[in-house]
Amino acid sequence: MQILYFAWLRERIGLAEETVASSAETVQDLVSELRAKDPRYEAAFADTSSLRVALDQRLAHFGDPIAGVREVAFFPPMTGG
Amino acid sequence: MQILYFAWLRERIGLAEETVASSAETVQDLVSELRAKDPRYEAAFADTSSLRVALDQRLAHFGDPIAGVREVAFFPPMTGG
Amino acid sequence: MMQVRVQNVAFDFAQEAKNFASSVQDCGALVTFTGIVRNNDAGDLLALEIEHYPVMTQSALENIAGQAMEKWSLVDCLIIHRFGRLALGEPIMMVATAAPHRAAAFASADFMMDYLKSRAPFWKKEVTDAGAEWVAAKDSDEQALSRW
Amino acid sequence: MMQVRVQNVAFDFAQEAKNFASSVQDCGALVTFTGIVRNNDAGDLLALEIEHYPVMTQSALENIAGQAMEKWSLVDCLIIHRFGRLALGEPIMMVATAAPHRAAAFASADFMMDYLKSRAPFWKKEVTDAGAEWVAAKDSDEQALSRW
Repeated sequence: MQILYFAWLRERIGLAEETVASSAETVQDLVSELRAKDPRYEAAFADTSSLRVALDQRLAHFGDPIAGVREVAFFPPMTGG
Repeated sequence: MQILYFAWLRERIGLAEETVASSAETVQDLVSELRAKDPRYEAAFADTSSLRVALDQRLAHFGDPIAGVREVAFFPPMTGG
Repeated sequence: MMQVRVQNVAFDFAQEAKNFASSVQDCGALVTFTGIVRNNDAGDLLALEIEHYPVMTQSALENIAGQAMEKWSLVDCLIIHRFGRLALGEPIMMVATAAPHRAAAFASADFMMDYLKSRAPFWKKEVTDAGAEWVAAKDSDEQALSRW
Repeated sequence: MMQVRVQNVAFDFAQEAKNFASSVQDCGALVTFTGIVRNNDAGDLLALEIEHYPVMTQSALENIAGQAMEKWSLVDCLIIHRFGRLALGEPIMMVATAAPHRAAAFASADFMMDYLKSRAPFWKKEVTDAGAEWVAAKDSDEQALSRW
Protein backbone atom coordinates (compact mmCIF):
# COMPACT_ATOMS: atom_id res chain seq x y z
CA MET A 1 0.00 0.00 0.00
CA GLN A 2 1.31 3.42 -1.00
CA ILE A 3 1.12 6.15 1.64
CA LEU A 4 1.44 9.86 0.79
CA TYR A 5 1.99 12.84 3.08
CA PHE A 6 1.43 16.49 2.19
CA ALA A 7 2.23 19.97 3.55
CA TRP A 8 3.33 20.15 7.20
CA LEU A 9 2.60 16.44 7.69
CA ARG A 10 5.14 15.64 4.98
CA GLU A 11 7.65 17.96 6.62
CA ARG A 12 7.17 16.55 10.12
CA ILE A 13 7.45 12.97 8.99
CA GLY A 14 10.28 13.89 6.66
CA LEU A 15 8.88 11.83 3.82
CA ALA A 16 6.51 12.48 0.90
CA GLU A 17 5.72 8.87 0.10
CA GLU A 18 6.38 5.36 1.30
CA THR A 19 5.24 1.81 0.68
CA VAL A 20 3.81 0.06 3.72
CA ALA A 21 2.71 -3.52 4.24
CA SER A 22 -0.28 -3.32 6.55
CA SER A 23 -3.06 -5.56 7.73
CA ALA A 24 -5.06 -2.60 9.10
CA GLU A 25 -8.81 -2.81 8.54
CA THR A 26 -9.58 0.91 8.81
CA VAL A 27 -7.74 4.17 8.30
CA GLN A 28 -7.66 4.57 12.08
CA ASP A 29 -5.97 1.17 12.45
CA LEU A 30 -3.39 2.21 9.87
CA VAL A 31 -2.75 5.43 11.80
CA SER A 32 -2.13 3.36 14.96
CA GLU A 33 0.39 1.20 13.11
CA LEU A 34 2.17 4.28 11.76
CA ARG A 35 2.29 5.98 15.17
CA ALA A 36 4.01 2.91 16.60
CA LYS A 37 6.80 3.15 13.99
CA ASP A 38 8.63 6.19 15.21
CA PRO A 39 8.27 9.31 17.45
CA ARG A 40 8.01 11.54 14.39
CA TYR A 41 4.92 9.62 13.25
CA GLU A 42 3.57 9.58 16.78
CA ALA A 43 3.85 13.41 16.98
CA ALA A 44 2.56 14.01 13.47
CA PHE A 45 -0.54 11.84 14.00
CA ALA A 46 -1.16 12.93 17.62
CA ASP A 47 -4.39 14.72 16.71
CA THR A 48 -6.18 13.20 13.74
CA SER A 49 -9.03 15.71 14.09
CA SER A 50 -6.66 18.22 12.48
CA LEU A 51 -5.90 15.86 9.59
CA ARG A 52 -7.70 14.70 6.47
CA VAL A 53 -7.41 11.45 4.56
CA ALA A 54 -8.02 10.41 0.96
CA LEU A 55 -8.35 6.79 -0.20
CA ASP A 56 -7.38 6.30 -3.82
CA GLN A 57 -7.68 10.06 -4.38
CA ARG A 58 -11.11 10.46 -2.79
CA LEU A 59 -11.72 12.22 0.52
CA ALA A 60 -12.62 9.67 3.20
CA HIS A 61 -13.11 9.30 6.96
CA PHE A 62 -10.74 7.82 9.53
CA GLY A 63 -13.29 5.11 10.31
CA ASP A 64 -13.48 3.95 6.69
CA PRO A 65 -12.25 0.44 5.73
CA ILE A 66 -9.12 0.26 3.59
CA ALA A 67 -9.46 -3.21 2.12
CA GLY A 68 -8.46 -3.04 -1.54
CA VAL A 69 -7.17 0.52 -1.29
CA ARG A 70 -3.92 1.14 -3.15
CA GLU A 71 -3.12 4.71 -2.17
CA VAL A 72 -3.75 6.40 1.19
CA ALA A 73 -2.95 10.11 1.47
CA PHE A 74 -2.78 12.05 4.74
CA PHE A 75 -2.73 15.83 4.88
CA PRO A 76 -3.83 18.93 6.85
CA PRO A 77 -7.11 20.70 6.05
CA MET A 78 -6.88 22.12 2.54
CA THR A 79 -6.22 25.80 1.87
CA GLY A 80 -6.76 26.27 -1.85
CA GLY A 81 -8.59 29.04 -3.61
CA MET B 1 -41.75 72.94 -13.75
CA GLN B 2 -40.18 70.51 -16.21
CA ILE B 3 -41.86 67.12 -16.57
CA LEU B 4 -40.14 64.12 -18.18
CA TYR B 5 -41.60 60.81 -19.36
CA PHE B 6 -39.66 57.65 -20.13
CA ALA B 7 -40.17 54.26 -21.82
CA TRP B 8 -43.79 53.22 -22.42
CA LEU B 9 -45.08 56.21 -20.49
CA ARG B 10 -43.32 58.51 -22.97
CA GLU B 11 -44.80 56.54 -25.87
CA ARG B 12 -48.36 56.57 -24.50
CA ILE B 13 -48.31 60.27 -23.75
CA GLY B 14 -46.51 60.96 -27.03
CA LEU B 15 -44.09 63.33 -25.39
CA ALA B 16 -40.67 63.07 -23.76
CA GLU B 17 -40.70 66.38 -21.96
CA GLU B 18 -42.94 69.37 -21.29
CA THR B 19 -43.06 72.47 -19.15
CA VAL B 20 -46.08 72.71 -16.84
CA ALA B 21 -47.29 75.48 -14.60
CA SER B 22 -48.70 73.77 -11.56
CA SER B 23 -49.80 74.65 -8.08
CA ALA B 24 -49.85 71.01 -6.96
CA GLU B 25 -48.55 70.36 -3.46
CA THR B 26 -47.60 66.69 -3.90
CA VAL B 27 -46.67 64.38 -6.76
CA GLN B 28 -50.13 62.83 -6.47
CA ASP B 29 -51.76 66.26 -6.91
CA LEU B 30 -49.65 66.83 -10.01
CA VAL B 31 -50.73 63.45 -11.39
CA SER B 32 -54.38 64.48 -10.89
CA GLU B 33 -53.78 67.71 -12.81
CA LEU B 34 -52.08 65.83 -15.63
CA ARG B 35 -54.86 63.22 -15.86
CA ALA B 36 -57.41 66.02 -16.29
CA LYS B 37 -55.52 67.39 -19.32
CA ASP B 38 -56.24 64.70 -21.86
CA PRO B 39 -57.43 61.07 -22.23
CA ARG B 40 -53.88 59.96 -23.12
CA TYR B 41 -52.64 61.23 -19.75
CA GLU B 42 -55.65 59.77 -18.00
CA ALA B 43 -54.89 56.32 -19.47
CA ALA B 44 -51.15 56.57 -18.91
CA PHE B 45 -51.53 57.51 -15.24
CA ALA B 46 -54.49 55.20 -14.55
CA ASP B 47 -52.44 52.98 -12.22
CA THR B 48 -49.66 54.85 -10.44
CA SER B 49 -48.68 51.72 -8.53
CA SER B 50 -47.05 50.58 -11.78
CA LEU B 51 -45.13 53.84 -12.09
CA ARG B 52 -42.11 55.42 -10.44
CA VAL B 53 -41.26 59.07 -9.92
CA ALA B 54 -38.04 61.02 -9.47
CA LEU B 55 -37.85 64.61 -8.14
CA ASP B 56 -34.80 66.50 -9.35
CA GLN B 57 -33.22 63.17 -10.36
CA ARG B 58 -33.82 61.38 -7.07
CA LEU B 59 -36.31 58.55 -6.63
CA ALA B 60 -39.30 59.74 -4.62
CA HIS B 61 -42.83 58.72 -3.55
CA PHE B 62 -46.15 59.86 -4.96
CA GLY B 63 -47.06 61.40 -1.60
CA ASP B 64 -43.93 63.57 -1.51
CA PRO B 65 -44.25 67.40 -1.66
CA ILE B 66 -42.99 69.11 -4.82
CA ALA B 67 -42.45 72.65 -3.55
CA GLY B 68 -39.22 73.96 -5.04
CA VAL B 69 -38.79 70.96 -7.35
CA ARG B 70 -37.61 71.88 -10.84
CA GLU B 71 -37.75 68.53 -12.63
CA VAL B 72 -40.30 65.73 -12.14
CA ALA B 73 -39.72 62.48 -14.06
CA PHE B 74 -42.31 59.72 -14.42
CA PHE B 75 -41.42 56.24 -15.66
CA PRO B 76 -42.22 52.53 -15.38
CA PRO B 77 -40.24 50.30 -12.97
CA MET B 78 -36.63 50.20 -14.10
CA THR B 79 -35.16 47.27 -15.99
CA GLY B 80 -31.42 47.90 -16.12
CA GLY B 81 -28.62 45.45 -15.54
CA MET C 1 -11.04 54.88 -7.31
CA MET C 2 -14.65 53.92 -7.98
CA GLN C 3 -15.38 54.32 -11.66
CA VAL C 4 -18.86 54.65 -13.14
CA ARG C 5 -19.37 54.94 -16.90
CA VAL C 6 -22.61 55.24 -18.85
CA GLN C 7 -22.00 54.95 -22.55
CA ASN C 8 -23.49 54.24 -25.94
CA VAL C 9 -20.42 52.58 -27.44
CA ALA C 10 -19.61 48.90 -27.00
CA PHE C 11 -16.95 47.84 -24.51
CA ASP C 12 -14.68 44.84 -24.14
CA PHE C 13 -15.43 43.44 -20.69
CA ALA C 14 -12.16 41.47 -20.54
CA GLN C 15 -10.08 44.54 -21.37
CA GLU C 16 -12.01 46.52 -18.78
CA ALA C 17 -11.43 43.77 -16.20
CA LYS C 18 -7.72 43.83 -17.00
CA ASN C 19 -7.51 47.62 -16.62
CA PHE C 20 -9.46 47.46 -13.39
CA ALA C 21 -7.23 44.72 -11.95
CA SER C 22 -4.03 46.56 -12.87
CA SER C 23 -5.24 49.70 -11.10
CA VAL C 24 -5.85 48.07 -7.70
CA GLN C 25 -3.34 47.42 -4.95
CA ASP C 26 -3.52 44.99 -2.06
CA CYS C 27 -6.48 43.12 -3.46
CA GLY C 28 -6.87 39.39 -2.79
CA ALA C 29 -10.21 38.86 -4.52
CA LEU C 30 -11.64 40.22 -7.73
CA VAL C 31 -15.17 39.57 -9.00
CA THR C 32 -16.65 40.61 -12.33
CA PHE C 33 -20.23 40.31 -13.50
CA THR C 34 -21.10 40.90 -17.14
CA GLY C 35 -24.64 41.06 -18.51
CA ILE C 36 -24.95 40.01 -22.14
CA VAL C 37 -27.76 40.48 -24.69
CA ARG C 38 -29.41 37.07 -24.85
CA ASN C 39 -32.04 35.79 -27.24
CA ASN C 40 -35.64 35.75 -26.03
CA ASP C 41 -37.60 32.50 -25.55
CA ALA C 42 -39.06 32.71 -29.06
CA GLY C 43 -35.55 33.06 -30.47
CA ASP C 44 -36.40 36.01 -32.72
CA LEU C 45 -34.64 38.87 -30.96
CA LEU C 46 -33.03 41.33 -33.38
CA ALA C 47 -31.70 43.85 -30.88
CA LEU C 48 -32.14 45.36 -27.46
CA GLU C 49 -32.82 49.08 -27.12
CA ILE C 50 -31.96 50.69 -23.82
CA GLU C 51 -33.42 54.04 -22.87
CA HIS C 52 -32.12 55.94 -19.86
CA TYR C 53 -32.50 59.20 -17.97
CA PRO C 54 -29.14 60.82 -18.67
CA VAL C 55 -29.00 63.44 -15.92
CA MET C 56 -29.99 60.89 -13.27
CA THR C 57 -28.18 57.73 -14.42
CA GLN C 58 -24.64 58.70 -13.51
CA SER C 59 -25.53 59.85 -10.01
CA ALA C 60 -27.76 56.80 -9.36
CA LEU C 61 -24.90 54.47 -10.30
CA GLU C 62 -22.36 56.48 -8.28
CA ASN C 63 -24.69 56.21 -5.31
CA ILE C 64 -24.87 52.40 -5.68
CA ALA C 65 -21.10 52.09 -6.12
CA GLY C 66 -20.49 54.37 -3.14
CA GLN C 67 -22.76 52.28 -0.93
CA ALA C 68 -20.91 49.11 -1.96
CA MET C 69 -17.49 50.70 -1.31
CA GLU C 70 -18.51 51.67 2.20
CA LYS C 71 -20.58 48.64 3.19
CA TRP C 72 -17.83 46.14 2.24
CA SER C 73 -14.71 48.34 2.62
CA LEU C 74 -13.82 47.61 -0.99
CA VAL C 75 -10.43 48.38 -2.45
CA ASP C 76 -12.22 49.56 -5.60
CA CYS C 77 -15.27 48.99 -7.79
CA LEU C 78 -16.40 49.66 -11.33
CA ILE C 79 -19.75 49.96 -13.10
CA ILE C 80 -20.15 50.28 -16.88
CA HIS C 81 -23.64 50.41 -18.40
CA ARG C 82 -24.57 50.93 -22.02
CA PHE C 83 -27.62 52.59 -23.56
CA GLY C 84 -28.93 52.74 -27.13
CA ARG C 85 -29.22 49.82 -29.55
CA LEU C 86 -27.37 46.61 -28.68
CA ALA C 87 -26.95 43.49 -30.82
CA LEU C 88 -27.32 39.89 -29.66
CA GLY C 89 -24.25 38.74 -27.74
CA GLU C 90 -23.01 42.24 -26.86
CA PRO C 91 -22.22 43.13 -23.26
CA ILE C 92 -24.96 45.34 -21.75
CA MET C 93 -23.14 46.22 -18.57
CA MET C 94 -20.56 45.02 -16.11
CA VAL C 95 -19.60 45.48 -12.51
CA ALA C 96 -16.23 44.65 -10.98
CA THR C 97 -15.25 44.60 -7.32
CA ALA C 98 -11.87 44.29 -5.61
CA ALA C 99 -11.55 43.39 -1.93
CA PRO C 100 -9.04 41.82 0.43
CA HIS C 101 -11.19 38.67 0.76
CA ARG C 102 -13.67 36.77 -1.39
CA ALA C 103 -16.85 37.16 0.66
CA ALA C 104 -16.80 40.96 0.31
CA ALA C 105 -15.98 40.83 -3.40
CA PHE C 106 -18.88 38.45 -4.12
CA ALA C 107 -21.48 40.10 -1.90
CA SER C 108 -20.75 43.63 -3.11
CA ALA C 109 -20.98 42.64 -6.79
CA ASP C 110 -24.26 40.84 -6.09
CA PHE C 111 -25.56 43.89 -4.18
CA MET C 112 -24.64 46.29 -6.98
CA MET C 113 -26.44 44.12 -9.53
CA ASP C 114 -29.59 43.98 -7.42
CA TYR C 115 -29.67 47.75 -6.94
CA LEU C 116 -28.75 48.49 -10.50
CA LYS C 117 -31.67 46.33 -11.74
CA SER C 118 -34.31 48.19 -9.76
CA ARG C 119 -32.88 51.59 -8.85
CA ALA C 120 -30.95 52.83 -11.89
CA PRO C 121 -33.07 54.59 -14.55
CA PHE C 122 -32.70 52.20 -17.50
CA TRP C 123 -35.51 50.63 -19.52
CA LYS C 124 -35.04 47.76 -21.95
CA LYS C 125 -37.00 47.18 -25.13
CA GLU C 126 -36.81 43.96 -27.14
CA VAL C 127 -36.87 44.44 -30.89
CA THR C 128 -38.12 41.49 -32.96
CA ASP C 129 -39.57 41.03 -36.46
CA ALA C 130 -43.00 41.25 -34.85
CA GLY C 131 -42.27 44.69 -33.41
CA ALA C 132 -40.76 46.11 -30.25
CA GLU C 133 -41.83 45.46 -26.68
CA TRP C 134 -40.78 46.93 -23.34
CA VAL C 135 -39.32 44.40 -20.94
CA ALA C 136 -41.48 44.15 -17.81
CA ALA C 137 -39.81 44.52 -14.43
CA LYS C 138 -39.88 41.36 -12.35
CA ASP C 139 -41.31 41.30 -8.84
CA SER C 140 -38.36 39.09 -7.91
CA ASP C 141 -35.95 41.90 -8.77
CA GLU C 142 -37.69 44.27 -6.37
CA GLN C 143 -37.83 41.57 -3.69
CA ALA C 144 -34.12 40.86 -4.09
CA LEU C 145 -33.37 44.25 -2.50
CA SER C 146 -34.67 43.03 0.86
CA ARG C 147 -31.59 40.79 1.09
CA TRP C 148 -29.33 43.77 1.84
CA MET D 1 -17.71 22.59 -22.09
CA MET D 2 -16.51 22.68 -18.48
CA GLN D 3 -12.79 23.30 -18.40
CA VAL D 4 -10.54 22.54 -15.44
CA ARG D 5 -6.84 23.36 -15.54
CA VAL D 6 -4.19 22.85 -12.85
CA GLN D 7 -0.94 24.48 -13.82
CA ASN D 8 2.37 25.83 -12.63
CA VAL D 9 2.64 28.64 -15.17
CA ALA D 10 1.08 32.05 -14.67
CA PHE D 11 -2.15 32.92 -16.50
CA ASP D 12 -3.80 36.14 -17.61
CA PHE D 13 -7.25 36.10 -15.99
CA ALA D 14 -8.64 38.72 -18.40
CA GLN D 15 -7.49 36.77 -21.45
CA GLU D 16 -8.97 33.59 -19.94
CA ALA D 17 -12.25 35.41 -19.26
CA LYS D 18 -12.31 36.61 -22.88
CA ASN D 19 -11.70 33.11 -24.25
CA PHE D 20 -14.34 31.68 -21.94
CA ALA D 21 -16.91 34.30 -22.96
CA SER D 22 -16.27 33.79 -26.66
CA SER D 23 -16.81 30.04 -26.32
CA VAL D 24 -20.29 30.26 -24.78
CA GLN D 25 -23.60 30.62 -26.56
CA ASP D 26 -26.92 31.85 -25.23
CA CYS D 27 -25.46 33.22 -22.04
CA GLY D 28 -26.99 36.27 -20.38
CA ALA D 29 -24.77 36.40 -17.30
CA LEU D 30 -21.08 35.82 -16.82
CA VAL D 31 -19.28 35.88 -13.48
CA THR D 32 -15.55 35.62 -12.85
CA PHE D 33 -13.74 35.30 -9.55
CA THR D 34 -9.97 35.72 -9.39
CA GLY D 35 -7.86 35.07 -6.30
CA ILE D 36 -4.66 37.12 -6.15
CA VAL D 37 -1.53 36.75 -3.99
CA ARG D 38 -1.93 39.46 -1.39
CA ASN D 39 0.55 40.69 1.19
CA ASN D 40 0.21 39.38 4.75
CA ASP D 41 -0.68 41.63 7.68
CA ALA D 42 2.98 42.18 8.54
CA GLY D 43 3.62 43.29 4.95
CA ASP D 44 6.71 41.10 4.49
CA LEU D 45 5.43 38.39 2.13
CA LEU D 46 8.00 37.37 -0.47
CA ALA D 47 6.05 34.64 -2.20
CA LEU D 48 3.35 32.04 -1.83
CA GLU D 49 4.16 28.38 -2.36
CA ILE D 50 1.31 26.08 -3.26
CA GLU D 51 1.64 22.33 -2.86
CA HIS D 52 -0.97 20.01 -4.30
CA TYR D 53 -1.78 16.31 -4.74
CA PRO D 54 -1.44 15.99 -8.52
CA VAL D 55 -3.35 12.77 -9.13
CA MET D 56 -6.28 13.94 -7.03
CA THR D 57 -6.45 17.67 -7.84
CA GLN D 58 -7.80 17.46 -11.37
CA SER D 59 -10.58 15.03 -10.44
CA ALA D 60 -11.52 16.98 -7.29
CA LEU D 61 -11.91 20.17 -9.34
CA GLU D 62 -13.82 18.38 -12.09
CA ASN D 63 -16.16 17.04 -9.46
CA ILE D 64 -16.79 20.56 -8.08
CA ALA D 65 -17.31 22.00 -11.59
CA GLY D 66 -19.63 19.13 -12.51
CA GLN D 67 -21.76 19.71 -9.42
CA ALA D 68 -22.04 23.42 -10.26
CA MET D 69 -22.98 22.67 -13.89
CA GLU D 70 -25.79 20.38 -12.78
CA LYS D 71 -27.08 22.27 -9.74
CA TRP D 72 -27.48 25.58 -11.64
CA SER D 73 -27.92 24.29 -15.22
CA LEU D 74 -24.93 26.36 -16.29
CA VAL D 75 -24.11 27.04 -19.90
CA ASP D 76 -20.45 26.51 -19.02
CA CYS D 77 -17.87 26.93 -16.28
CA LEU D 78 -14.12 27.15 -15.88
CA ILE D 79 -11.63 26.56 -13.08
CA ILE D 80 -7.91 27.37 -13.30
CA HIS D 81 -5.68 26.81 -10.26
CA ARG D 82 -1.93 27.27 -10.02
CA PHE D 83 0.62 25.43 -7.91
CA GLY D 84 4.31 26.11 -7.18
CA ARG D 85 5.84 29.45 -6.29
CA LEU D 86 3.77 32.60 -6.87
CA ALA D 87 4.84 36.22 -6.52
CA LEU D 88 2.88 39.02 -4.86
CA GLY D 89 0.07 40.26 -7.12
CA GLU D 90 -0.09 37.15 -9.30
CA PRO D 91 -3.40 35.38 -9.84
CA ILE D 92 -3.61 32.15 -7.80
CA MET D 93 -6.75 30.81 -9.37
CA MET D 94 -9.95 31.79 -11.12
CA VAL D 95 -13.43 30.46 -11.69
CA ALA D 96 -15.83 31.63 -14.38
CA THR D 97 -19.50 30.75 -14.80
CA ALA D 98 -21.93 31.39 -17.65
CA ALA D 99 -25.69 31.10 -17.18
CA PRO D 100 -28.87 32.46 -18.71
CA HIS D 101 -29.54 34.62 -15.64
CA ARG D 102 -27.49 36.37 -12.98
CA ALA D 103 -28.60 34.51 -9.85
CA ALA D 104 -27.28 31.18 -11.18
CA ALA D 105 -24.01 32.72 -12.39
CA PHE D 106 -23.32 34.33 -9.00
CA ALA D 107 -24.39 31.43 -6.81
CA SER D 108 -22.48 28.80 -8.78
CA ALA D 109 -19.24 30.84 -8.73
CA ASP D 110 -19.64 31.37 -4.98
CA PHE D 111 -20.33 27.63 -4.50
CA MET D 112 -17.27 26.59 -6.52
CA MET D 113 -15.06 28.90 -4.46
CA ASP D 114 -16.37 27.52 -1.17
CA TYR D 115 -15.79 23.92 -2.27
CA LEU D 116 -12.45 24.64 -3.82
CA LYS D 117 -11.22 26.22 -0.56
CA SER D 118 -11.99 23.18 1.57
CA ARG D 119 -12.24 20.19 -0.75
CA ALA D 120 -9.51 20.54 -3.36
CA PRO D 121 -6.07 19.24 -2.28
CA PHE D 122 -4.03 22.46 -2.24
CA TRP D 123 -1.92 23.77 0.64
CA LYS D 124 -0.52 27.29 0.81
CA LYS D 125 2.73 28.32 2.45
CA GLU D 126 3.70 31.94 3.04
CA VAL D 127 7.37 32.71 2.44
CA THR D 128 8.78 35.73 4.30
CA ASP D 129 12.27 36.89 5.34
CA ALA D 130 11.60 35.25 8.70
CA GLY D 131 11.01 31.85 7.10
CA ALA D 132 8.09 29.94 5.63
CA GLU D 133 4.81 29.08 7.31
CA TRP D 134 1.85 26.96 6.29
CA VAL D 135 -1.43 28.86 6.05
CA ALA D 136 -3.94 27.49 8.55
CA ALA D 137 -7.38 26.50 7.31
CA LYS D 138 -10.16 28.69 8.68
CA ASP D 139 -13.15 27.23 10.50
CA SER D 140 -15.27 29.74 8.58
CA ASP D 141 -14.24 28.12 5.29
CA GLU D 142 -15.47 24.72 6.46
CA GLN D 143 -18.68 26.25 7.82
CA ALA D 144 -19.31 28.04 4.52
CA LEU D 145 -20.07 24.67 2.92
CA SER D 146 -23.25 24.34 4.96
CA ARG D 147 -24.75 27.12 2.82
CA TRP D 148 -25.15 24.78 -0.16
